Amino acid sequence: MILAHRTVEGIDIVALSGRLVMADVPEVRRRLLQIVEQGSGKLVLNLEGVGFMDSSGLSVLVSVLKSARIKNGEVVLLGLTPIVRSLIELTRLQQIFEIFEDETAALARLR
Amino acid sequence: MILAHRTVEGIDIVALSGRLVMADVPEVRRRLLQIVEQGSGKLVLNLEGVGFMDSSGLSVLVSVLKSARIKNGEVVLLGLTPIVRSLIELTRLQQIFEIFEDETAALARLR
Amino acid sequence: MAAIRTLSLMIESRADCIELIGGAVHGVFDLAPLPAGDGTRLELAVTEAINNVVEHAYDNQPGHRILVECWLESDRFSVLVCDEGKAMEPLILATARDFQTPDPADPDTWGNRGRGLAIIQSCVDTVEYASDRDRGLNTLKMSKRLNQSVSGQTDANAGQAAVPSHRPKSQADRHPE
Amino acid sequence: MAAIRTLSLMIESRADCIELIGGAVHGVFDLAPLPAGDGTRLELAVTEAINNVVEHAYDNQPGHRILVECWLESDRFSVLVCDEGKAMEPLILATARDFQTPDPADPDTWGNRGRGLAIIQSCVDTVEYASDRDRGLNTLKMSKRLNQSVSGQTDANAGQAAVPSHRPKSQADRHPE
Ligand SMILES: Nc1ncnc2c1ncn2[C@@H]1O[C@H](COP(=O)(O)OP(=O)(O)O)[C@@H](O)[C@H]1O
Ligand SMILES: Nc1ncnc2c1ncn2[C@@H]1O[C@H](COP(=O)(O)OP(=O)(O)O)[C@@H](O)[C@H]1O
Repeated sequence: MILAHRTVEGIDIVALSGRLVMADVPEVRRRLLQIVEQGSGKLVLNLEGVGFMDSSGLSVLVSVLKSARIKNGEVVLLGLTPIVRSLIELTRLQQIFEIFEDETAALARLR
Repeated sequence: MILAHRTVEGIDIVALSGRLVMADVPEVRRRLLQIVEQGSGKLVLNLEGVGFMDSSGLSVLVSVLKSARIKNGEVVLLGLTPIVRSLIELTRLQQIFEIFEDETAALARLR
Repeated sequence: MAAIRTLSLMIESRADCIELIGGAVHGVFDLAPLPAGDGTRLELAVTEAINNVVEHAYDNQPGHRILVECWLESDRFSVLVCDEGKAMEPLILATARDFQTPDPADPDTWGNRGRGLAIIQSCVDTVEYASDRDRGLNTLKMSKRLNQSVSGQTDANAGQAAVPSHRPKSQADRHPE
Repeated sequence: MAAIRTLSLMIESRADCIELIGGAVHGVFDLAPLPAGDGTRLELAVTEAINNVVEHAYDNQPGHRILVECWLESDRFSVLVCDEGKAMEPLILATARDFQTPDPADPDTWGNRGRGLAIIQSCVDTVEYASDRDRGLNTLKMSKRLNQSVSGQTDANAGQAAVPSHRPKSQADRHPE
């Protein structure tokens, strides 16, 4: 799992790539929570490069959203691959996450 | 392993597709030898659809060539995938098989 | 009438080993010319099943065995995940599809858990669980129908002996029930 | 410093089961983002090794076990193919690369055999063979260097217990030596 972080106008953008499975969860959760804590709480998670994810990966997304909301922030998802999209739809997490295809639209939502 | 056979001006054209491994060898060898025996002995083997082959598959190619030569025929290969090409080059079988990219050229060689 | 083909796999109960089984099962599934997404969904089901074994049956303790069997038939692909740990409560599997829809207004409903079994059920056609208390062996069996054949194509291997088994013997000391 | 990860696999000695191991090893290899062709070449090496076990160690008899272990380290992928059958003669492996170049004019040089070990050697970086006569176990070990890491990324599983082994016990009755 590779994690690339940049900031645009106070909004954190993190691109994950590789596989997000149980073995990766402690490290990825820790790093994302740290970014939310140290930043504005506004986060775009780019999942375009995530070729495989399981339910433990979903739990990371939910934790990060909870911690962002606590500081009145927001987390939006960008670029779901087919397996990640079906995971999210099956578990109905599109109810709590806004999903974008395009970074500009995702950033506009958080501005 | 799927085997599709047609005849053009007395030349047999057989397209193999799938995997050609030890478990498939008895059946594929039997059917190809039968085609050589019943036909002119001129055979184009189209391997474009062969995604995987091992050395037992190579031994089928050699058997078929031998039996074609006995009746003054010829076997040429068409459309090698990367793994089949590296198998043939490693075992230097390009010394005994002519290899074509294009069916028209392969047929012209046998006419 | 091709015989059933069996592949047995084993890993240690460690989170970082789980994907070895997922990758292997995906690779076996890919031998057949089936839609690419299907292999990933089977990998997901198997991954969730093994996550559960590591977390719940073995309480995240390394050093235990996780055994997996793949059974390939002409019209069906089955995967059995076996553990020698704590058994799953009866009824959990039967009620797994009824998980809570998250309410955007109420973070308490977003939950971090309880999705694994529902995901498994959505990725395969049948899911069964059995616990053999005498042998101390629990087995989750997942099965997926195939549209095309993945069985061997020749008759060269008809009439085989039974497949040798490496299922574990009962290890009562590892089985708290 | 990730621990080594081990996947153990087993099939029966049947030609139609060989590809299950090849597909599984390919699938494990594909977990890492490496060039696609590499997985196919590793699958080829493993397939040739198991073809040899089925044909030579077990004389095409079903009902015997073929055990395979994949060892994943950060910079290396190793595959061990183990059998309990007839051992390979010493020196065969050492001379395997010297196979005959076919002469177009002489069909007797075209050969149908003797290519498997040379193919294995060209697909992996190291090949070793060992025969443990006391245990009746022969092992061909193939190893491929990796350019990128395929090991686990977190430290969550550091300090594991030893990987449990399901290597067969010696079965002298199956071992004619
Ligand atoms: N293999 C297993 N062994 C024992 N208990 C299990 C197993 N799988 C699931 N369970 C039980 O079923 C519950 C629901 O599992 P699941 O739907 O996968 O969600 P989660 O693992 O996130 O709790 C678990 O919390 C656990 O109590
Ligand atoms: N696993 C094995 N067990 C016993 N003998 C073997 C094994 N692998 C290879 N051999 C011996 O080495 C020879 C060369 O093997 P190989 O290069 O694979 O070609 P082939 O299998 O076509 O003969 C075989 O003919 C056999 O005598």
